[in-house]
Amino acid sequence: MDELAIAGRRFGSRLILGTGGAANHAQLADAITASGTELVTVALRRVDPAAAGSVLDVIERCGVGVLPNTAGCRTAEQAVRTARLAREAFATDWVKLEVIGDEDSLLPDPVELLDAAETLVGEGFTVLPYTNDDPILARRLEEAGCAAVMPLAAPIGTGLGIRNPHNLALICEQAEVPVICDAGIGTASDAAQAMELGCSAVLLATAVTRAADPALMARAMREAVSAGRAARLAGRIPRRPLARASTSFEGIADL
Amino acid sequence: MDELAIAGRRFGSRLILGTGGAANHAQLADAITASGTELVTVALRRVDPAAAGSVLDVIERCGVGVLPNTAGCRTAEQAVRTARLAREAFATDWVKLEVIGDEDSLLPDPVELLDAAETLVGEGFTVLPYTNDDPILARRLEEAGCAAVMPLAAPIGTGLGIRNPHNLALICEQAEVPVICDAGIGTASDAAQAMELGCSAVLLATAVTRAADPALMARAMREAVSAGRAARLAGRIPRRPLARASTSFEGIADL
Amino acid sequence: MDELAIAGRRFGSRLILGTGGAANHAQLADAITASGTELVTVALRRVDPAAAGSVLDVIERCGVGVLPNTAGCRTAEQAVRTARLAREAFATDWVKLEVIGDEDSLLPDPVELLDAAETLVGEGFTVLPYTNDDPILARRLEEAGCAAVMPLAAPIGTGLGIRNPHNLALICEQAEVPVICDAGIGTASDAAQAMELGCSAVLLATAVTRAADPALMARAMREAVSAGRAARLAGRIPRRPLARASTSFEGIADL
Amino acid sequence: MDELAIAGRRFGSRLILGTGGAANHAQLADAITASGTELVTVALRRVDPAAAGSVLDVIERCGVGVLPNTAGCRTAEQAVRTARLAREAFATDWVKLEVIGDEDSLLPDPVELLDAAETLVGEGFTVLPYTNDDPILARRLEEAGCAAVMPLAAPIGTGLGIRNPHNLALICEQAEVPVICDAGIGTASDAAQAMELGCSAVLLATAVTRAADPALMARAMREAVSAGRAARLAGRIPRRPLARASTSFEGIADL
Amino acid sequence: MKFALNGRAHDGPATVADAVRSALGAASAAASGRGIAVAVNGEVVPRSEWHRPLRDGDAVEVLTATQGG
Amino acid sequence: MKFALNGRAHDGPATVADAVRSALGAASAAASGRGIAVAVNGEVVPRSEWHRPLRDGDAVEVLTATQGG
Amino acid sequence: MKFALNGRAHDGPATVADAVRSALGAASAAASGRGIAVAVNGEVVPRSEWHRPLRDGDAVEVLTATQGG
Amino acid sequence: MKFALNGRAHDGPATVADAVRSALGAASAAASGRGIAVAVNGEVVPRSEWHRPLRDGDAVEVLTATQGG
Repeated sequence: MDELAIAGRRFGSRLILGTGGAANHAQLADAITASGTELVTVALRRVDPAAAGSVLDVIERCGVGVLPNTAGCRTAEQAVRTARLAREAFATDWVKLEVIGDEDSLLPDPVELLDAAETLVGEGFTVLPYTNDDPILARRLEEAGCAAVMPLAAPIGTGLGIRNPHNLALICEQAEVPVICDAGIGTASDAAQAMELGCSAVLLATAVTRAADPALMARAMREAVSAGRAARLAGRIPRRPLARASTSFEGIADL
Repeated sequence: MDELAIAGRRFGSRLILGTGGAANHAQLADAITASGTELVTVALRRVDPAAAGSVLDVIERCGVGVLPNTAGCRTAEQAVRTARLAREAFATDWVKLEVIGDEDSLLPDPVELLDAAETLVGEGFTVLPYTNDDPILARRLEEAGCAAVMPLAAPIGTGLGIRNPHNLALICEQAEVPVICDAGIGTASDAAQAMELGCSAVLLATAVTRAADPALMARAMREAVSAGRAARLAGRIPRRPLARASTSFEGIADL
Repeated sequence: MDELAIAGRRFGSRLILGTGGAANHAQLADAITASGTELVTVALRRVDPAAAGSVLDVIERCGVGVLPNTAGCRTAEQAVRTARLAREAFATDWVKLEVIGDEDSLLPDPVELLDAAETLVGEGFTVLPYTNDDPILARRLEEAGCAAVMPLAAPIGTGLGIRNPHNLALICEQAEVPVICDAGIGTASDAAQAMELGCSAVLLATAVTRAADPALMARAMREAVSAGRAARLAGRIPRRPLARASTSFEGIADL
Repeated sequence: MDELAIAGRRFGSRLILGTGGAANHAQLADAITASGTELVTVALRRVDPAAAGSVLDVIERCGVGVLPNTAGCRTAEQAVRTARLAREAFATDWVKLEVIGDEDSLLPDPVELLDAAETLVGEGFTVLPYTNDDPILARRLEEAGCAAVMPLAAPIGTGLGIRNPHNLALICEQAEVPVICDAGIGTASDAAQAMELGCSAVLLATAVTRAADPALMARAMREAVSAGRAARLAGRIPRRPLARASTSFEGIADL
Repeated sequence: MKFALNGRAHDGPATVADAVRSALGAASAAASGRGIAVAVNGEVVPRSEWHRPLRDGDAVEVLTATQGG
Repeated sequence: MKFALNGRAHDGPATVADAVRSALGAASAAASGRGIAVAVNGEVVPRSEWHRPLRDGDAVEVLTATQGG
Repeated sequence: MKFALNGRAHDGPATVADAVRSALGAASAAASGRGIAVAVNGEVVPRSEWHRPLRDGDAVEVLTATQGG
Repeated sequence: MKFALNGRAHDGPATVADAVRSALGAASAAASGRGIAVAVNGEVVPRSEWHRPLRDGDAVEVLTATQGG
């Protein structure tokens, strides 16, 4: 059985779903179910007395795990404090660590990110850092004790797909923790490609939650991740510049 | 139920498998089964008294349909004669029409191909032409009465994936018969992308039969075609140059 | 001296400029001069009594050659008749042969194009056919006696650059007449890439005539074509998946 | 006059040449001359009593400036010490700052690089850091007082060209110091593309020094950089999915 | 005394628990306080210490889960 | 008799040369007729035969160079 | 008389059926002749006409299915 | 006393200048010492201080320009 293991925890699904962007809780529940995911992300925000129900109810009903993120944090200190609050609120020491450099690109700040990762690992957190596609930073995060590294395909919400397959492949070759492609996935073939490059899993939100039909796209992503994983394991044919006949010319009739 | 219809015949699977390149009949049978295909191609060659069993036995056991091809033909006349012989041998008037321009690239000869298509349509054949990715030739083949058009992703057996997505998309937009991406697929994400571009089905052989694990790659292709189809129907998010937060900044804590 | 020879006529410049799209004759003259071209295309249209001056005056002042095209023709007959009229009007038997399949894509019709080429070669024309990027059609045009083949980079006026470098390279490898990349070039790097792939020259119009500063873009194209040609002849380094130090580690200090 | 200014120093050429990889001093001198560069890089290594002549002699003869690098350094401390030694040896406070994360990818270490840049800026160096294509790190280097940022196209010596044009464009949009594309360029069109994306200059070594004909490739790069710069300034046409006629249909004859 | 609760100024004596109640209002989570975390001046205050009185100038954040990517 | 000149209906007897003159009007090319080609019913009529009278129903095209890609 | 069978020269009088039998040899399809097609000089000979005698110089092709893409 | 010069062990009393001379040997740069920099234990030693005697265990690096990217 080809399971994914992160920090010793086993998952049958290699798709992690972000809950951001869903139009409502019903649509979110359908998407979670269709995706087959076992782990979804949530953010921590000020309580809203006017809020009708909590995303936690949806997650509980779907019977999936929760992965709090530190979305919106700009400094290591903010992210560390947010992670501590998330641990208190959700009784989990897992965190999707996000420390962004600016609000236009939402790209990670490598220095603050590494700093926060080191602190949180030291406090016993299971840290899954959202990082850029730099193989060196990925290794330093692994060396800092992160349970996985989560390089982006492209900036959050862009749907541009894998901008730099070469870097993603380098990261996968060298990593000894799971590599989870996080952010920038736009459609099913992007998710399949991430797995073919050697990723252990894919994390995506917008591609599903903002699709015209989120539940159908969720199913597409489930199949694509599974297809990409199988293709990786099956050993693809080499790319060749010239054609190679799939039908032999031997025994061809003289007509 | 999202079925594929070619010339009025309905298929639950959108994957057509070529049988060329399989190491042996057992491996072929496993791949056919794992792929979920309902239609496989065969070629016509001189009988070989030494042959141990026939590919037809495999196909029969798998309970799938047979699509004869005219692989190796260089002229319209050869291809037409081969199609007539295939009709006699397999009691089907369906034919994958292949007329190649040379044996290095195995690329179709547009003039001979169109000529053969017109003749065979006139003789009542159901013609599925293997063509290049030229939108004009695709339309002329459709106007000639072909039941589908089968543009290549890349030359046969190269595994290069979709060389020109722009042309493939143009063909899909204009065609009123099914567009089947034929040849050049290397891995699962290629097949998913073909479907996302608007293809109705994918035909591949080498990518599965010459993979290290043909049955596993066949499963990958089945899932990839299904994923790509679902993604197409689900309405993907637009590509945007700048990031868009999947987590709102609203209500963010001041930490 | 690295000259281009087409049908025995020698050119110092490997850039052919289309005159379509220029805002006015002054701008066109500046662009022609800045481009360093020795050959420009014109179309044949009904005389317009209201026309202020002729594009021929511009061409004469710039001292460059004229290459009539058959733009807008949909059938071989129209194209052949247009070529004959162009020969009468401009006293040249050179023609850029264009036979389009539809007016949305402006893509060539392979069958009509080949038919027209055969007729015109038979009538002693020097035929430069605008074709798609199909290596087989390119070879058939060469076999028909065309003086060059002019595959597109992308559809006319799209500025998408080279959609299928693989096909363009195949055409260049096999052709024994000059290969001129015609249509679809958007910017300088596209033109350089066409030459690096093995093209003997580049033909473009829109990229220069509709640029914000046509004369400056014309200069850019002149330099890009020259750069791409030189890079091709200079023998580029191989692409390698892993890094290779340009600075030796030998003798590095222990600091 | 379109000059490049770095830290107030003006350059007519936008090409910086690395001297690594040249087979001998004569070949290097020819390449420097053909490239038109005004600035070349050198490394600092232990003196070799057996060395026949110094690269400094070549540089002096060519009358170009020298830019010492810190190639091979793995830590901020090594790089800072190397820069100080270079200042002593070459009487220049300019330094190409290179701090690599490992010797396979030769990719920069973001944390050590930023640390070294801050120290050297504090000591009055004019710091030109070789960095990855992360827009956040580029901005932090600029904020640290670097005189330019030098993001890579691809890993050193790979010749893969621009792996992530999207990131390079983001860096160029936001930077207020010159952006110099450094490393990974393979051929002329790569250099032109870097300039079209908004880079102020290109730094390359291997692409020229290891080409079959270094001097010819150097000329190609000079023209390509100039072409790309002009194309950027000239305002390229937009990319459009559908064709746009460069020849009007108006007044077309009825033939 | 004054304190800030989720960015808004509040007045008068209060414990952390008071602040949580006032922040939650009618919110569904109110009952259990499930999925809630509290920070005072950036540091977590575990449920076991919610009886703690706030000090003048304290900044209280009462947070819970929202959809996030 | 009737003939079409560059798509427009014309009347009365005329030679090819007449048609050319009427098509060119004031156009600069008029003088020399340089860069001009004429087709009657799709076939080229060389300058040497412009004296030829048109026949009823003839379609005359008088063409010259325009900007083109 | 001489004829070619799948590219090899053969001798002596024969019908199409004879040729098929000799081509098939021990091949599994032999029994049924299932999945077999025959061309003489490029044209299909339906099973119903296999009794037809071959003529001198005939080129006979006996074909069946093989793996193909 | 012992010191390391460009990674090799050396013996006996010496100044920085001695070390430089021995490192340069016949190298062309010798004359001027142009384009040379010296570090002792990682720190630059400016030319003006080359007269300085080395201490036991010093690591001396005598560096110059080489081709580099």
